Amino acid sequence: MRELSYREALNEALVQAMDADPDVILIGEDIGTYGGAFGVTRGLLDRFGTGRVIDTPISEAGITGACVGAAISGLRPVGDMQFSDFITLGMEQLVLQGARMRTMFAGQVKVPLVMRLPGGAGTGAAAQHSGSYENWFVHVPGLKVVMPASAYDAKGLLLAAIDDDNPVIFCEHKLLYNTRGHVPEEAYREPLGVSRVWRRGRDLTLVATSMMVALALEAADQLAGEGIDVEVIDPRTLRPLDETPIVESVIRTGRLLVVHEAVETGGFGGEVVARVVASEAFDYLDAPPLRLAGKDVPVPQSEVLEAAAIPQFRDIVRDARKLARNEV
Amino acid sequence: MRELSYREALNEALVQAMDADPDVILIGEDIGTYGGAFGVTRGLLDRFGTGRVIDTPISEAGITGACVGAAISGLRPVGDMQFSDFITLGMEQLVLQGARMRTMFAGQVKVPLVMRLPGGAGTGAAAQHSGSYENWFVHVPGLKVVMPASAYDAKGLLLAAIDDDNPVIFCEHKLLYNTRGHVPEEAYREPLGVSRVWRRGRDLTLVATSMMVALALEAADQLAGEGIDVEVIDPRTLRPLDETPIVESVIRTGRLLVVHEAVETGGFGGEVVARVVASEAFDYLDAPPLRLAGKDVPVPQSEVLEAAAIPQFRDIVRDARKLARNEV
Amino acid sequence: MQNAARESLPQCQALKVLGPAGLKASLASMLLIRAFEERVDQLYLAGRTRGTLHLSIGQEATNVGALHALRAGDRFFSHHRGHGHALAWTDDPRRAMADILGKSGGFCEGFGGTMHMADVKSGFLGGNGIVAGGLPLSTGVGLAIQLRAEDAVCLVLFGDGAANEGALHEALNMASIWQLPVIYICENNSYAMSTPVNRSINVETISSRATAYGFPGFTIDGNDFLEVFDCVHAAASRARKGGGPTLVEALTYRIKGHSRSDRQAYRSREEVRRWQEPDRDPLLRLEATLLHAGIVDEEELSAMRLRASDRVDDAVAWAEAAPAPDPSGLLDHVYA
Amino acid sequence: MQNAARESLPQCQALKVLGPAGLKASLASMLLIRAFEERVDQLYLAGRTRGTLHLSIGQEATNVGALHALRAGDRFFSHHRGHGHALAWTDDPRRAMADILGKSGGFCEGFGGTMHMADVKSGFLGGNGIVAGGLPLSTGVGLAIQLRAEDAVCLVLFGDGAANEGALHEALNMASIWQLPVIYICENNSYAMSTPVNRSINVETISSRATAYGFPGFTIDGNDFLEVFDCVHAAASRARKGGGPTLVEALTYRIKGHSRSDRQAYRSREEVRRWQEPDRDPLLRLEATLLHAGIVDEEELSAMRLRASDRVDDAVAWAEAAPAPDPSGLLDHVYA
Ligand SMILES: Cc1ncc(C[n+]2csc(CCOP(=O)(O)OP(=O)(O)O)c2C)c(N)n1
Ligand SMILES: Cc1ncc(C[n+]2csc(CCOP(=O)(O)OP(=O)(O)O)c2C)c(N)n1
Ligand SMILES: [Mg+2]
Ligand SMILES: [Mg+2]
Repeated sequence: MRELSYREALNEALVQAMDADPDVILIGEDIGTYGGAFGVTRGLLDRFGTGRVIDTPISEAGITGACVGAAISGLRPVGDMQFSDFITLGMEQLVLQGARMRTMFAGQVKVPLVMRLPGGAGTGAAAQHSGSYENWFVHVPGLKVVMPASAYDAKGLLLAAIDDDNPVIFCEHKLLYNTRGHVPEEAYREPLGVSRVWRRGRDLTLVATSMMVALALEAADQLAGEGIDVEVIDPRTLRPLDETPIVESVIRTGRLLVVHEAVETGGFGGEVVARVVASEAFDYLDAPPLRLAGKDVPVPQSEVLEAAAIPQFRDIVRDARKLARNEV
Repeated sequence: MRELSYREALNEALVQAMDADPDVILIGEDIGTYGGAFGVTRGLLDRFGTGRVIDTPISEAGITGACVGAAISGLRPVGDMQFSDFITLGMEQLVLQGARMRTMFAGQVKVPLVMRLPGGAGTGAAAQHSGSYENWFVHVPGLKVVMPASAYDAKGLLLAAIDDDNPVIFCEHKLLYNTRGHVPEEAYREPLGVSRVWRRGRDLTLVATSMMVALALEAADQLAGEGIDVEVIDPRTLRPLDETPIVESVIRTGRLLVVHEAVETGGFGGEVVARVVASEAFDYLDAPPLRLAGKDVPVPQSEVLEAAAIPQFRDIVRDARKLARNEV
Repeated sequence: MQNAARESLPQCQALKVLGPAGLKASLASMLLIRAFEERVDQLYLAGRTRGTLHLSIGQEATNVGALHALRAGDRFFSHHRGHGHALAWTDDPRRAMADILGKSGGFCEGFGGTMHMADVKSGFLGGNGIVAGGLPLSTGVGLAIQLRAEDAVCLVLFGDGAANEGALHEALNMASIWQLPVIYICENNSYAMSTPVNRSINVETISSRATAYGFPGFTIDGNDFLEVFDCVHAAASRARKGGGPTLVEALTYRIKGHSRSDRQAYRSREEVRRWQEPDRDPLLRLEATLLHAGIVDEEELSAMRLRASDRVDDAVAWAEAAPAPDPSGLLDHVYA
Repeated sequence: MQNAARESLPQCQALKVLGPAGLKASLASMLLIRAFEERVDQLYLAGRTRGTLHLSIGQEATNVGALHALRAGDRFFSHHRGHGHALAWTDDPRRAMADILGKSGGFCEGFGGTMHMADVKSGFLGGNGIVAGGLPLSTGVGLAIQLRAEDAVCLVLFGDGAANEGALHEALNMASIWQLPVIYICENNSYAMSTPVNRSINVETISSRATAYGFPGFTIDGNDFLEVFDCVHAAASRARKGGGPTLVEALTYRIKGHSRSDRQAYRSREEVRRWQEPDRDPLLRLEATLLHAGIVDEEELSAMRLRASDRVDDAVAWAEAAPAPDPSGLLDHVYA
């Protein structure tokens, strides 16, 4: 089985999408010669030229607007925000224009764009280069939000996101770029709006996103050794959220732990918990549904502080164990 | 008892804060001669002059940055975003600078600013002038988020927000400006981080914010006639959230309904539900905790569509009744 | 500002391009806008509109001059004060009125209202509630036109106040380095809400900003239809040939208050009156020019005025008869 | 660029203001920055740093020239490439090194790291991870200085790439209409990451943008300490007298890669080498000038170089001995 890194998988998805459809173009800072801040667009300038791999000035509102404008003109732009944090400069174009235009104009336009947001902490990049903003976008009707946790999903979901006729926020994680996994050569799609059940289990449902999926799976392994059988589900698409497998799982396990890196307060975990407790799973709950998430602090730079701010493997094990043992 | 409108209450708070402290200044578009888009700053230019009531060009990032820069210089700026939606242009300065600077610099600065966001739908202002973004800010450590629902709270909370040494997002609602209520003359403070229990009840806990508080109280009146006794709680400060009264209430009622105008998905309701179910109230829940919120659509302009998008009195009555009668 | 064009009509590009019939159509469009906006103002005062309203009265020469200088296949973005643009482009007062009254059958079916009319198929890419919101969008449209080597341009309209948004800077710079076929029209109507233009910028002209990006900028008499048309037409021709962007600052005046809530404490009635005199009012000026050139006579003019008012009557009747939007379609357009 | 200053030192404001001792201190600061940055580069290569790194090597004349032209009470904002600014202002390599190594005892105690050093009490209002992020902030500081009628200025440094952010436009416009005491220093080091400046702007100079806002802009040799000092000093004097803002574009060059991940495919080694020659390297140029003027001799220079390197050794040893931040303090600074 062929293995690729998450970075290479994304790169291959872009190549295949661009090969197949001349309307797919890339817009962003340093995506040409430099190959993107994280190397995702390496080689694309040589292959597709400056007409389709468009290096921009440092103008994030301009980049976002260029993507929206190109999208309503029939192109399928893939924007590169370099770091997720910089979308704070493009929120107006993304949210007030890109996400709303179709409704405001009663369906006269489609806005098929993908905005790639390399996010997350763990690299010592400090408070302005480590953000996880996915729940802001989950809160915006008109957007879709995708967050792949593996090389396989990175490729399949990116291809599906580019196919989609709506603005899709594509949340990558910096620490995942070097992770490797099986990635088929063909241009397969993983449909948006379908959760992935990574592992079946009877005792506890662990919903995790992005970087937290691998840690959750490791935690599940360790807990299996302690006789605790953990089911791990990755929504992959946060909006629209495929909640059915989560609800079904909680009906079986009676216990829910949601883990994400973004800070807890006001985060996506609240959405998952609220949906589950409002569902038929409510009657099956054996313990309070819990969240484990980033501490409520801007991400610090140094290693010890950063690690203390972000959920770690041992934190997941601890919380899952407690929950499974009714110690909460 | 003296009555003022919510608008007048805010205006009086600004006057009293500015009278008491020369460091309090106002920065925003058309806040001088025009008196602010909603009349909140009327008369302040005449009273305090152009040095303290600073009309700006249409430059929301500039306004936000000016507030942050002034705040770290020892002033206490109160920014006016004219419409909440325009903060999408100032997110970088607000979130990446204003909210994080203190932590990044290990406590070397204080950032005592208030950003007033007139928000909400109901006036036919359409998708770019009707937004409720409070949960974005709830998701940002370093910010506080305040959302007054009455004239009394508008004044007391604004004075407390101006006193606060942190950046405070102050969410006003356009439809509340003309609502009237008792407002004492003295410069009283309502502390941030304290929920208000508007009404006691045994059967159901209704948590509501902003415009929804008045509707919730009306609904409670109506339901009282049907023998359903509703407790109505307004968090007033969404971050930090004073959850204790909510948890205690749910322990008594066993039922929770959270109502807000912002769209449901990814919204503040999820946070409230997640906190309650993670608390000791979990064991007392007699029914699934529910949310009632804005529909997942950009706010439409015309009356019928807009009304269909935003929770109405009858929706609150319906959902609360169902919940109280175990019909969910 | 004098009516220089009056004497020089024969030299005008407008006459060559539009011909006498076209010029009359442009005047008819301006008359329609004026009549439409005056009616909308009355409807507002009668409590029959909802939400905000920004009227184009006084700016008709820029509205029509800029848009009639385009041709089929071109695109444009309007802004919050966009009724005039919608009418100049679509000549469809019924649909515009339906939008304003929140009815079905308009451009945006009750979703958008006054600020969000759009007729995308025809190239009208919509109004905007966000000051300068169309500027970054036009970069993307310009890019698309360029990448597909289309023989088209994208025009974007914005106000003097919008010129102070960061979006302007980013858009103008990108258009310049990529030589995009975009035409920027700043409708400098002397105020942004209550802020006079000289309190928000510290230079003589907004058009001079173009030079900071390396492309041409012009300040013109925005109440002179012919001057607006010629300037925009020339900019469009240049852009079609790969000559890149142009910034046009059209000096004009907003006769009505900024929006519903405006008490107009920031200006004098006298100032407003001066802009309504025959040497400044854009309608009176184009009428005089066309009369002088023998392209219309007084009788025809009266008929045209009557027709504008009739069409507005019809539009109101039509829109009032139109059904309200059906709330069951609330979620129909959120996703494609 | 030639070493014009070498001959004209006697006329320089720098000599008058700083005196010979001050000039030596400035040279010492530049030597310290160079030695410090070279050591940081080695530490990075040895895997002893974490996160990104942006080195100031080649830009020392601008770093020191701009900041030594300020005085106590003034404030400034640095940016992502800010080690040089931190050292020029605080002369405290220990704390800077502690920040870079993620230790306690630095400016930001393990919270900020390389991009977020700050020493607020002294007027150093911090680095910034966001390109152009300091520009809007400087408006607020300028306002505060003006409202309190303080005898101070605010200086904000940014790169050539930052000049294309909308934030620049809004900040420069607001400073101009309010005549704020703010000095904008664009360190034009020829590239923004991989983007050469002529691919991101379509005009000759970035300083020309100032004219679009109505205040002076200058393009100067940013590798000539004396020219930088004099220009910034004059701008500061003007600002103190209520003369408003100034934009200074200092032409310089980034000798090292943009950051850790840079393969530098966008430029030739030859180009880099040319900027290291004696007629361009900012250290060699100031050394030559001071030697020529008899302000230092070779022996003293050697001692100064040694001292710079010793201080860096000391800083590394000190920072390495410092404790890691205590995670129990994680939430200490979120709220005041
Ligand atoms: C980003 C943003 N800021 C502020 C507003 C509120 N607003 C609407 S129109 C307007 C004035 C616009 O002035 P100008 O650009 O000159 O256009 P005019 O109204 O004069 O036609 C303002 C401040 C807005 N809609 N969007
Ligand atoms: C808003 C924002 N966009 C992009 C980046 C990523 N980035 C960091 S430095 C840099 C280049 C900056 O170029 P310039 O302003 O010329 O400064 P230099 O690095 O050359 O000193 C970029 C693109 C960022 N930090 N912030
Ligand atoms: Mg205007
Ligand atoms: Mg640079």
